[in-house]
Amino acid sequence: MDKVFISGNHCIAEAAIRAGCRCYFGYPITPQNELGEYMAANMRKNGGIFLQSESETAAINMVIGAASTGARVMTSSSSPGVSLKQEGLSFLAGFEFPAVIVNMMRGGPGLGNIAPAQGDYFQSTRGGGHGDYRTPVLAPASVQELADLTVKAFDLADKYRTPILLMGDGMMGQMKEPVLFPEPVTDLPAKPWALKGRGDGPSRYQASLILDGLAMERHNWKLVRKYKEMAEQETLFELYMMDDADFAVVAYGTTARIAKGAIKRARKDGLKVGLIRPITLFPFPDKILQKVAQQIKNFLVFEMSTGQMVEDVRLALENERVVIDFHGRPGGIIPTPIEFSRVIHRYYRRM
Amino acid sequence: MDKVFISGNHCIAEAAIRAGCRCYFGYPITPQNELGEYMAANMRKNGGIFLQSESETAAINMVIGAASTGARVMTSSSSPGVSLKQEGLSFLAGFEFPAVIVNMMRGGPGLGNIAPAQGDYFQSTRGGGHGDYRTPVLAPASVQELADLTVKAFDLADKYRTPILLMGDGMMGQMKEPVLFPEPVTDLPAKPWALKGRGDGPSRYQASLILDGLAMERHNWKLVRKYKEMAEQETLFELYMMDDADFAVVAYGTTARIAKGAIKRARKDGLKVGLIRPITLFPFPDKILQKVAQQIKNFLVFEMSTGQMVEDVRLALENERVVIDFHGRPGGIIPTPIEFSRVIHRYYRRM
Amino acid sequence: MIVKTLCAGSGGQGVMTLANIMGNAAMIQGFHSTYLPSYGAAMRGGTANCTLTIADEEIASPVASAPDIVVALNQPSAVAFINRLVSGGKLLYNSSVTEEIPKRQDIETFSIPANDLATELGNNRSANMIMLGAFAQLAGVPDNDSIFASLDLLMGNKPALVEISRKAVLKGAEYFS
Amino acid sequence: MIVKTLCAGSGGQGVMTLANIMGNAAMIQGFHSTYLPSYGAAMRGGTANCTLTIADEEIASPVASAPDIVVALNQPSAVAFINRLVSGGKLLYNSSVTEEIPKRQDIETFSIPANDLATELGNNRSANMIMLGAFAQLAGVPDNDSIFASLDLLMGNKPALVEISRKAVLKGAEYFS
Amino acid sequence: MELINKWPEYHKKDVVSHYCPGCGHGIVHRIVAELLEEMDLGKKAYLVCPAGCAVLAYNYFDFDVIESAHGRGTAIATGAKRANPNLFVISYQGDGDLSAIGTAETIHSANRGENICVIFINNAVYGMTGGQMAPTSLVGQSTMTSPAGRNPEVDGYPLHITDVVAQFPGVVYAERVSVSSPAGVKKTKKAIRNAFETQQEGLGYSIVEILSPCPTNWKMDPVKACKWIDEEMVKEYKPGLLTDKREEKRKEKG
Amino acid sequence: MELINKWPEYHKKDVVSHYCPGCGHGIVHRIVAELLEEMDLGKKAYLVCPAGCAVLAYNYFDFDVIESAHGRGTAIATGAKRANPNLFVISYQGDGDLSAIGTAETIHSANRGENICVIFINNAVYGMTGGQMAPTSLVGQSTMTSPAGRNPEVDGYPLHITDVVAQFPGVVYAERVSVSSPAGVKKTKKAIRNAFETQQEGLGYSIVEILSPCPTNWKMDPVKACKWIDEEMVKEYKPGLLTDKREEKRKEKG
Amino acid sequence: MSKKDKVFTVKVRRDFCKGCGLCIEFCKKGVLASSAKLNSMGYNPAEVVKPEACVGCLMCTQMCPDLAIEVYSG
Amino acid sequence: MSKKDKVFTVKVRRDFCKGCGLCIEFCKKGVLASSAKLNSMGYNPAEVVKPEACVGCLMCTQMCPDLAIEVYSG
Ligand SMILES: Cc1ncc(C[n+]2csc(CCOP(=O)(O)OP(=O)(O)O)c2C)c(N)n1
Ligand SMILES: Cc1ncc(C[n+]2csc(CCOP(=O)(O)OP(=O)(O)O)c2C)c(N)n1
Ligand code: SF4
Ligand code: SF4
Ligand code: SF4
Ligand code: SF4
Ligand code: SF4
Ligand code: SF4
Ligand SMILES: [Mg+2]
Ligand SMILES: [Mg+2]
Repeated sequence: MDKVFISGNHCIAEAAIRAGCRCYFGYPITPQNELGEYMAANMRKNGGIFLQSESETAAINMVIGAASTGARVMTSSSSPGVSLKQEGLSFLAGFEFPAVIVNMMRGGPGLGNIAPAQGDYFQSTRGGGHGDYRTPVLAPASVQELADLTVKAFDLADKYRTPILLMGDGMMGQMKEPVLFPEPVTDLPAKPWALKGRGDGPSRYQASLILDGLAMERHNWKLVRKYKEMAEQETLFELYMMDDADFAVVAYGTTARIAKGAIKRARKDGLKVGLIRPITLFPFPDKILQKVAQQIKNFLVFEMSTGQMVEDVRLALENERVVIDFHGRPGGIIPTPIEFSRVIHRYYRRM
Repeated sequence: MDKVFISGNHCIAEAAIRAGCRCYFGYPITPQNELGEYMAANMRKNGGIFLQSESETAAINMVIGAASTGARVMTSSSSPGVSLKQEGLSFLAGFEFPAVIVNMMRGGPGLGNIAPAQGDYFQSTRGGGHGDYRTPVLAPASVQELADLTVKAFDLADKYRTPILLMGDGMMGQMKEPVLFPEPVTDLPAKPWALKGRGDGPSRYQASLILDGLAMERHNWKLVRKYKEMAEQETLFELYMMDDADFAVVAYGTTARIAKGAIKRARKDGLKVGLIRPITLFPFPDKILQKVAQQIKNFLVFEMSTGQMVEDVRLALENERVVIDFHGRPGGIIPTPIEFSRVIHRYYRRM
Repeated sequence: MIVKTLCAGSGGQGVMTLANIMGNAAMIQGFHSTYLPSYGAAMRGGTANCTLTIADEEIASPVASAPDIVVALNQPSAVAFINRLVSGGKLLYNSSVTEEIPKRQDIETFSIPANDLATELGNNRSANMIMLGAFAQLAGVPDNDSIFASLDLLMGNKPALVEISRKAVLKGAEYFS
Repeated sequence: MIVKTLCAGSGGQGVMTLANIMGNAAMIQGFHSTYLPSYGAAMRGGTANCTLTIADEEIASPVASAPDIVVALNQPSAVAFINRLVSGGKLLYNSSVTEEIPKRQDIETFSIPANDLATELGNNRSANMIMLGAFAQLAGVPDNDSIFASLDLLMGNKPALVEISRKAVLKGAEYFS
Repeated sequence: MELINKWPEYHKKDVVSHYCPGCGHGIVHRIVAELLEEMDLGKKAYLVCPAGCAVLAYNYFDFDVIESAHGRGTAIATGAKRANPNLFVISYQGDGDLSAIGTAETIHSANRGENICVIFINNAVYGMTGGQMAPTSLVGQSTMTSPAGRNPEVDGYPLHITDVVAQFPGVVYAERVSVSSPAGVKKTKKAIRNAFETQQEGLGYSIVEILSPCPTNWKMDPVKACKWIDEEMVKEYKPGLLTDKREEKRKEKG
Repeated sequence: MELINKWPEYHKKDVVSHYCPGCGHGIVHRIVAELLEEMDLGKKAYLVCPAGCAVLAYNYFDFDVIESAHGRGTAIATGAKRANPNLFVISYQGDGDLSAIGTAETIHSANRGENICVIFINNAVYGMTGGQMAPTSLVGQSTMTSPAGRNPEVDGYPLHITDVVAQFPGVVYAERVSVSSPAGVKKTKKAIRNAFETQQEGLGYSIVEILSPCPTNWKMDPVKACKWIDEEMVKEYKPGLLTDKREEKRKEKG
Repeated sequence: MSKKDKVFTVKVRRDFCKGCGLCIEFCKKGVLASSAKLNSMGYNPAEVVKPEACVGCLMCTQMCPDLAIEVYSG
Repeated sequence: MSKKDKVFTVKVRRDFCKGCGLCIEFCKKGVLASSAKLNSMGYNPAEVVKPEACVGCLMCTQMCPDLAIEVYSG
């Protein structure tokens, strides 16, 4: 297969179909409309299911229904719409159903705007829904990675029986880049737990209601163990120019790209700066930060928010004697590499 | 006024009415049904508004409508219902509308159960809705405090123009205790920003849509400043037996009460244990923890969850050389003072 | 002083009323008191129970995993909760509707034919108040004045009911002592 | 090498198509390329613009706060974006529909009567392809083979359109050089 | 001696339900189980049980069951049926669930003509949460949240949601019945059978609204509760066929 | 020389709207502003504008306006009107907003008979998000999410939500009109006037559904779009009065 | 089925009966009545008081929400 | 109002007109037409081509979504 010059939104849709996604349920919202539109154009003609639901709330519950039967299923939305899915996300986690949920973030709170932002980090990584659960979060930084992580999201969802959030933003969704798509998946994992009618076997049920406190508690700790296992096995990150760095920027998604541009500039000025880019936001790549902190004592977190991931960086480095600075541009402002490099200079000098 | 032996749910309702709450919109859900029922019995006959909405989503939007006109307004729910309000909460924060939202938490995720739990800490303190906002959270630990903090919630909401979360759990809502109610508020603050029809003045509008990125960013930082100011001015906590303590338990709400019982037991055994009880969960009482950490190096966090507030404790103490342990009972299990005191012994010995 | 009591009975027996009156009375007498009903999704209708704690100091947990006293208004309640009693605890049960209770050596048991006494009083429905009178004796708190004040507070609009209840309380106390 | 271009025009002028073909062509030639349309809630219909970046290294930000080149398919676009150009940058505009452009001393301007040339070719609608041909010359990338391959890829199902477009591209390139 | 009322295969035996004495849910459960057996549908049945008193229905039904978030039954049913059309999909819902919080899902699944069956238990009250007013509560009905009786001026009139969806072209079968008498039970079974046939033949959406006693929250004994249905509730909610487009749809399908 | 078409006081002057050329929203805005002036309601008017193309309506209206989360207009309107009955409350909503995500709020505010006016812009498409299928899209209508045309088999039939709510006792006035011709505009104004009167007199809920051109997403020029309404859309959505219970309610109120 | 010459036997599954009384109400033959003795759940279950009157009409089983009645022919 | 003996003057607020053409279509008197020259927003606005034909019927203003037409009597 050749590379394709494709937008992020279309790319996710295409990658999902190649990953064996058979059902898509969604409701329009900018800046991710093209994802649903691609599904509308391509799902049905290949025997798949595309359904524009009456709301995001309905969509996530359709996802629950489809997931319960064992199908690979996706929904997508953007910030306000994802808020409406929080109850459903909590149910998916409670049911332990695999599903992929895409959030192309926009500026908020409220209606906010449709520009790229990273203000939903807390909601995504801490569980915006109720109860003791977390949602693993993948945060790609290029259209190619959108493709790769979409496929990975389906695999992880099935492997760990959990909803997975794929997080981008307006820019990631709209921009086109060359992408090499993986071949369509042919073998999908068996799901013996899926409801397919009892047939000749015993009847089964799927419930997130667990009236007995002790049983509920066991379930909660089981989820925690699952997340711990994912933390061991599935944490992803990228290191960029870190080999000889004495100062580390931490950024994800769109911000990480801009940070790379800034680092290139700063390097030209002789600053030994590198980037740690978390790719999984939950589980957060604590270990690499801790490892880096053995050498490097200065960290600078960039986010398109007022400061959310920075808490995870602080938590990761709580036992290290390091300085953690933060620079945020919330509300849909896309900062420039020049701006970031200036900030790097400022904090670098203070080191 | 004499003391009244009253349940937590009724107490909140009565205190709200005394605080000048004129409108209540809500949807039934255990374990907080009695709150709405009290409102149903008492609002209308005093010219107030009680309306059982068609859903939690509708309720929070009715709250937005009423709040926009300047009325003191409340809604209440429990975990799954609060998840459905997340979009609305984000809007309230964006609009900067005052309102009081009660969450009597239950076990989760999903339908979970209706027993007391503290699994919604992240959702409440980190903003379960989308975008860059936070919701101040009050966490009472007795029925008397439910009354006092309900009144305080309305005052803070108006003062800072923000939604305020009042967080209890099934136990807090169901239990009765003696309460001395404050006198009904008569003077309510003026709200010049409220929409009351333009009259002879210029027209106004209230919008959370801020298409211009720079304006949205300014708005986001404004919210941050507001939260910082609240952190300076409004942080609440209780210290219990801390004077001579060399070991500190940190717990809130129901868990804090149980911790007190445990501490009493441990004290009998000669352990010098005390309790730090955050009353505002956001803003979190960082400073007192940091102050205590000058003397005490061992902290033990109790939660009825798999570990959520413990992150705030770790963040507060990131620069201190202290040991932070955690003991959690999620899923609706109410731990006993005996159990907690055993845990205290265990960690105390290790000290 | 802290007394934790678990009160249980079937839906219509007025067990929650009993505990509520006691909780109020304790408050009136100046004690700390907490009342925690059990509530559940699992069983509609059926039995009801609640925990009442009376103390002269701040009450930590309103839950009683090991109550000092169990007040059982019917047989199923006695059976269900006798094993929850702390060692050395006391079971007060309604012998009018209880045939047999499980044996437990390390507790004291007290029986009172509450329904029969209520019938004697000419009011079948006040068996719970008979139990209340006995229970207050057993617990040592609250005093009768506070209980009567509590009755006035909660049933003040029904003087006849207050009257009957007072009598039943006294009868229960008397039978007990 | 990295070239950031802002392409702008009115809705129907095909400015997005132009940039998309260029982005594809750059990819085909082995460059890194990113294309970022502006999208907005504020103005329905009206003008459209996008940023195209072509580079021989990984592209950090697909945004161009200070583009190297502005390609303006109509006057309002030229007016709106000339000030965004980096100092030393280049403005390529469609002189068929542009009467006057603001003055700026530190940039180079290039005009091309795209609509007129398109009319000469007998196809009014290919003004954007004329611009594309000129733009590729100005940018130095991508090469014609890649552009033609890109046309094949994107319009392959409409051979007539490919033919016309090829001609327009060549005409634009020719006029430019 | 031969047992005439054979135990329905798809109903678990020797479990005592959590329902109150005289609750209509139990009657409807039995009917559903009987029909799945009689129509040989139990092996591929997939029932969505609601947040509501029937939340534990999976403890009684002996075929595959999933539990729904409050009000989302038909969304889950839609997802399941679309993903796996071989399933026989039933959404079992209460009046609060279906006609309050789930209104949008109800209206749109019906309007799309999803090929699912909806069993709608109308007991004019929120049973599970202790007797609050439902959209279906009668005018003047006193509930925990309408202590002075439902007042249409502020609370609105009873909502006839089944009549609403019956008008949609995609709704092939809709009937209102009651389980307040043996005759009602018989009609209920007939109606659910028709609804099941509708899905079985792939004709589209079907809904059966069942007036069902909630003695506990109506504060009546079960016999009185049945009388109240027959004397009061039917005045507002007239039992009867609301639509039957099966013939038409069969013709369309050829 | 005297200006005949006086500038409506409650419409901001010298602002260019963000609407596309020929968009019906602009026509309806003008009518609303005119009526608020003619009926002397502008000073106490409170309009909820939706997430939808009309999201920026506060830039054009010169009276108090609040913006709604997508679909929640009537919930906000309910809250505002109940909290302050002196306000004259209008919920302005698109078809996606009112009949998809906002279905539950629409149905229940109508069923409660809230004393508010709903202006329902039916353009058979999601305008703001770029032309996806709406519940009101016509059978066969090609949109961004029904590229092969709306297929009732899978997408359902067009939803007639105004007809649904018109049946509720609390809905006092409901009419469907169009702004595709001067005659239609005149009728629209009349209908909105009646709706406004309904609230003014405290009679209850009123709704005016307006068939409104969206040339951009229909991919037609504005004149063609108006024709399409008059020739195609009206076949599915027949203009006319759907209910008028004003006299009845006036009598009730005495 | 309800021919008078046939004999029917009715049994109440005592510990599954919640004593709702619906079977008693709807058995027009007076076969069933409420037992004075509580069952294990604490309810007064239905009991058969006029076994010979049963005509096998199944009105009782139709109405029983708890599948607590068995009717046998013979 | 539309009596023929009255005189009406029509003005198009050129820079507020989006050239939708609705006024042109619905003016049955042919008063308006599309201007060949773009306005500041880049649209071809409506312009008055037969001023004398105007009968003041206000069909144009009724249809104009952008309040871009003014009709004067006299
Ligand atoms: C989001 C959410 N809101 C509220 C609830 C609480 N709740 C559970 S069931 C129910 C209503 C039950 O009434 P109905 O649907 O009529 O069923 P019934 O119990 O009467 O059979 C409510 C409000 C919930 N579980 N989830
Ligand atoms: C929760 C949420 N979901 C989705 C959106 C995106 N959205 C904004 S407007 C709209 C639909 C607009 O269509 P309609 O209501 O018909 O109004 P129109 O633009 O056609 O006037 C959508 C889906 C949103 N803002 N919020
Ligand atoms: S509360 Fe009502 S609906 Fe629920 S189980 Fe009891 S009788 Fe049945
Ligand atoms: S997209 Fe349609 S509805 Fe929206 S402004 Fe343009 S024409 Fe109007
Ligand atoms: S089968 Fe008929 S006659 Fe026999 S007990 Fe039952 S209801 Fe009575
Ligand atoms: S109907 Fe069933 S549960 Fe009710 S009394 Fe008769 S046997 Fe018992
Ligand atoms: S007022 Fe009538 S005649 Fe005059 S321009 Fe307008 S539409 Fe034409
Ligand atoms: S109707 Fe208005 S906007 Fe449209 S062409 Fe005429 S004047 Fe211009
Ligand atoms: Mg119900
Ligand atoms: Mg629309």
